[in-house]
Amino acid sequence: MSENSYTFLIMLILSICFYIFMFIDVSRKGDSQMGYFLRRALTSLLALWLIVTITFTIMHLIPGGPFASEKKLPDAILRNLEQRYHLNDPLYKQYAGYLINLLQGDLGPSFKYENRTVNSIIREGFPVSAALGSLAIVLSLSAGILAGTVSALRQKRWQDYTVMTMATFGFSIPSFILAGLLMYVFAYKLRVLPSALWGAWQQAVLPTLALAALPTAFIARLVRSSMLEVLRLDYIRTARAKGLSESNIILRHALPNAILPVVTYSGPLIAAILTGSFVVEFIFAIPGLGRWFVQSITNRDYTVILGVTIFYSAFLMLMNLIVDLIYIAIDPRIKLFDSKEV
Amino acid sequence: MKKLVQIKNLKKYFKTGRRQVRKAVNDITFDIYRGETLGLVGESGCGKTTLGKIIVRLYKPTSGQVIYDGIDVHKTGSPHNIALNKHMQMVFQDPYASLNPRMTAGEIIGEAIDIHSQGQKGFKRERVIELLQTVGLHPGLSGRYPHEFSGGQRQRIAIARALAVEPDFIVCDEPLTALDASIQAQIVNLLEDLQKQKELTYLFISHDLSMVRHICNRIAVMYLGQVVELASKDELFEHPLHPYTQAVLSAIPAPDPDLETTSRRVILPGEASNTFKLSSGCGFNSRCPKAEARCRQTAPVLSEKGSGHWAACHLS
Amino acid sequence: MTQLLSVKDLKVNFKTNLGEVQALQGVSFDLVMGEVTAVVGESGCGKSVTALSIMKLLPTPPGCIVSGQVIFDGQDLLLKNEKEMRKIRGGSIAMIFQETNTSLNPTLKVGTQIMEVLQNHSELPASEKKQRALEVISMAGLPDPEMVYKQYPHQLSGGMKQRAMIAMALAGGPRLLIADEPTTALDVTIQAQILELLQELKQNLGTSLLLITHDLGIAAGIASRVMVMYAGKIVESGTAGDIFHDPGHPYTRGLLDSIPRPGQRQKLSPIPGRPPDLINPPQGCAFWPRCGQAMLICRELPPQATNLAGSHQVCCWLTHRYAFNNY
Amino acid sequence: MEIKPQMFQPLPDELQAYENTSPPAHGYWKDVWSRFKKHKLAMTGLIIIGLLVLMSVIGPCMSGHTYYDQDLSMVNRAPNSIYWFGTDALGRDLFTRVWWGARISLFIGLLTSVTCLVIGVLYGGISGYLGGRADEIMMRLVEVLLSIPFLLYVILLIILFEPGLKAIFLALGLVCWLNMARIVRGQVLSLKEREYVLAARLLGISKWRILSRHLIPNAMGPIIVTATLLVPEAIFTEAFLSFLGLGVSSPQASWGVLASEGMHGLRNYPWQLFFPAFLISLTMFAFNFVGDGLRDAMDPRGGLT
Repeated sequence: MSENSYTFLIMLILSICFYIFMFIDVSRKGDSQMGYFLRRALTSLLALWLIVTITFTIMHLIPGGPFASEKKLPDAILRNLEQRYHLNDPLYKQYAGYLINLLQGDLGPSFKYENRTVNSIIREGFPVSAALGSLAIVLSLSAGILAGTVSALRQKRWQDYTVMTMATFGFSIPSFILAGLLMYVFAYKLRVLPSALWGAWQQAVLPTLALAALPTAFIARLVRSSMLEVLRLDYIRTARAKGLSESNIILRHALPNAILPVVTYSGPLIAAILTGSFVVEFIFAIPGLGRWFVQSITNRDYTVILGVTIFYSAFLMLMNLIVDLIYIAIDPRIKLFDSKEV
Repeated sequence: MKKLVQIKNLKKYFKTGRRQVRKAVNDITFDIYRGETLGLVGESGCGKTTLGKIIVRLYKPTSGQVIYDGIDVHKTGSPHNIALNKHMQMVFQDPYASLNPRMTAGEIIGEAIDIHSQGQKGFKRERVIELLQTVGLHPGLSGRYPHEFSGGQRQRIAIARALAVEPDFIVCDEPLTALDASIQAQIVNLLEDLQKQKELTYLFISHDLSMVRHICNRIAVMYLGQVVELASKDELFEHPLHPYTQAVLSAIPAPDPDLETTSRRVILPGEASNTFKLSSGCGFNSRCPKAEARCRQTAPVLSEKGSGHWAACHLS
Repeated sequence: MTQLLSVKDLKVNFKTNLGEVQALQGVSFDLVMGEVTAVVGESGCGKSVTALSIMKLLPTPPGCIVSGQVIFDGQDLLLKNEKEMRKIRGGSIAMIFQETNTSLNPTLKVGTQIMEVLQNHSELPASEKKQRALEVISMAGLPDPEMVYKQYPHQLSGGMKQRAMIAMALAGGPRLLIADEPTTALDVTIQAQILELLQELKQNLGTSLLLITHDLGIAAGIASRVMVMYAGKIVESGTAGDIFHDPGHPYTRGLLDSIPRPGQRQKLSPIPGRPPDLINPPQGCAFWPRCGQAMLICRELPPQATNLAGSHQVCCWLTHRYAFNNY
Repeated sequence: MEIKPQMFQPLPDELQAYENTSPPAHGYWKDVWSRFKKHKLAMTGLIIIGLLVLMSVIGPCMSGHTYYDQDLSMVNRAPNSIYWFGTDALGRDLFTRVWWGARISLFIGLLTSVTCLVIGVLYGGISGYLGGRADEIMMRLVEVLLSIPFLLYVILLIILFEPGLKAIFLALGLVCWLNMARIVRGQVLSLKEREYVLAARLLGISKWRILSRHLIPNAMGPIIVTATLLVPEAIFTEAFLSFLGLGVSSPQASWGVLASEGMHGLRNYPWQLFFPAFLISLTMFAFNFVGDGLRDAMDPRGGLT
């Protein structure tokens, strides 16, 4: 490790300490909902900055990493890199440069492809990934909640056993294996659906299924257990004592409370869909951001890995923030302050 | 009578929000005499359990002192303090939560014996048997786990555990609340018998005034973190001075239809709110049927109105 | 005296891992129109199960109504289907519960929860329903009905939540109100408020009240008739005077001796032992293992209900003529 | 039965029975085990795990081929009497390779689980037990780390350490303990305020004894369940990483690597995917069922009140 690295590590540690300090300080202020929201937004931003720092450090520590030009690079790219990151500058200057570019929304050029920037890759790939991801999320939420509810309402009957067996299957088969199996059965053997590429609706069926299977299974189990829990609660008995119809009780009283855990799970859900899309897009040759990411890993295209990781992190944090807000909106009881001894 | 426990200007605050503080115990001063049973009654959330926990050192007070037999119990480092566990014990409200579910009755009591005597094995077994018998349980039950006992039996085990260190002073925190009426009476009788045999002093925390009247010598009434009245039980029941005490006494349901229809209940409006930005004046003034202008301006202090009868009210 | 509700030989079982719990073993009683009837007993004696069975609200499984009749308005509720029962629940029979904190849906506003009852049971035109909701809120003694209407349950205090429950129960205009330990979770001053409210409602609206409680004092204060339950059976029933001044069953006497009375100085005399395991209830009378006056027959045969005087019924072998011979 | 006057004699004293007979005593873990045994799927899972472990020990030596021997004349053969599971594109025996992979995959799963158990229990236990400011800082750190999309960081870390067994361990170990720490802390925090712990404190029982006798035994249930469910999660993640080309390096093979290799020849040689895929799924099944069974068996509603 060079002297630069040491200065850099110290910087990193300092920034982590500063970050934690800030977080605690922030958490002590404000008990209104607006205050809570601002606090969450601020911490997300800080966390993002931490992520950028960590990612940058890791990338730098890689032997033969992105900015140590040991590998044979096309001259054009090398020049481009040098120009942007001032590769001969001390590390903290490179870091500052990267941060400044980042603040302007510029993630830099690709390490391997001459004419591409990370931004252009994201612009091209993300809409496809987002479309596939949204399909999978809609499918897993609707199928999962429906299956979980049915299973809870028909507890210990055949419907319940069927749903739970399916859920355990969905839970136990990794997405890339499921993708392979689906492809083999439907594309190679039955020849009813296309095996690759993106555009027509038929091409979306298999990848969406492969991507949605695991979250669906998870949500079904989650909804089932929380539904069973809720159905035991006193206010459900109150609703029955009021003479409400069963459908009314389920839809108005039980379900809104039973899907609260699903709202909490939506953050990890989005993350799971996102990482799942790496392999699914790769297997089905879908030109999404996930496939680009996998390719950049195999190619060791460091700047793309770095840029896409930061982009994904920011995206997930934004999603988590939105999920938090939804939760506050749904549950009027949310507690923003715990009682402390004095 | 000798003072066993002195509570001096005790305060305990909890932070419940950015600028909100809950004054669970708000400047309380009183004494507990050796050999007596002092009842501490009040509504849920009035701070009575917090007070009990501060006395036995499960909480640290925000300010103020608890003096046990001349020792300030919260002063750290004093060699006396280490031995205080031997003198002060507590029996908890929920017999289902107060016993470790992974230990047998014998292990639970035995652990307490171990701490305070480096005795031999044989001694410990004998002592466990003796304690089980003292609290009215068959010694053969010592190998059983808590979930195999009923609520009343669990409460007996908890009492045996407290007795294992031969304490002088026991804080009983609502020990009857979780039990059925017929079982409550069993436990009350047990506590009374033990007090006689072992010369124990009790602080008996409860919300059930008729039980407190039965078992206690003196009664302290708490309202929103403060003691509003303190007197011997006969004095308190016959001449309650504080309007809150009067209302509470009138509200006790008696198991006698004739008494019930003739006695006149005082119905207090509203409820005690425990998250409060305390306005000046008496904490009870918003619910008090007799409140006057001065009640809204200055808070009354607990003062002796008759011999041994203390009350915190401008009007008495 | 007109009978509003009559329960005949109700038997209920619960299936558990350890075996079948015989929660109700033949419960029979009548409720008189416009009266307050209290069911008292210790936890697990079957008081709540009785109430839930009347409403057909028992969770099934594990619960199961084995036999019996619940006759309300000349019709057996146990024969009615779910749809017919829904008309009755919250309409002519309403129920309030013990746990004020959990009995209201935390995610719906109080007003919404009251309106649900009106939407189901009221013939009022839609425009007047909200007016009616505000009316029942103020009938339940809640200040500022407009405000409460818009609040969530967690914004109300414990006593106010119970009042909101009562408002909800009143909305359907019930003829019978079943209150399952309505004040157990409340402080004594709030308990007094709620009991006062229930009494007012009985007088003003003529609603009959079936009050389930473990507190003999509350029963004495509010009920005109009292039934004492033990181990899934009614062991004694009568007017409040009968039960509290002239108890006939050793269990009732034991219960009364277990609670301290004003002015009483001597030690309490508790009932020894604890209630029986209802998976394997004792043969004969369920109380014999704890009874100081048990006889040989008590171990063999369950006693039948016997009329003492008026409507005072006791279910004990001591009332048998042979027992009188021996003592 | 006929009612006779002599039946109305008072009961003799020796027949008075105040105490009810209660069921015989048995310990908590015995109860858990007896409930677990009744859970058929969980028992099946346990047996499957046993068989898998057994096969991973003896499987690689059964067919007489090694996992790295190449037979270029027998490339991409379907299962037959010599090569029971067929061969891969380099003519290696899939049967041996699959069980060799079982060793690696199970090893990764178990070791990750144990590592996380140790780190998580220590970190979460200390944080929960100390409470106050220390707890706040320790948990903030966990929260921050949890808010990071962890798989991305596993990928970065593996690239950093160069792909291989060691890198996978380090990466999984660095991230998997977070949830465990949170669960342990939550348990300790709630148990710390239980009345029996307060009672123990009042008796003057030492901190160490409170931790070892009162807190840890009662927190064990959820911890064991979490640890059990971590095993399939780690295997899952490893397979995923192998698929991205970040797994163990050739000629070593984990199930993930085998599945990933199988994927390339899927159209023509489906058995190359089938066997590793089947075993991965079977392992997931087994551990998930065992985890579920343990959770049910330790649930207080299952019998303990």
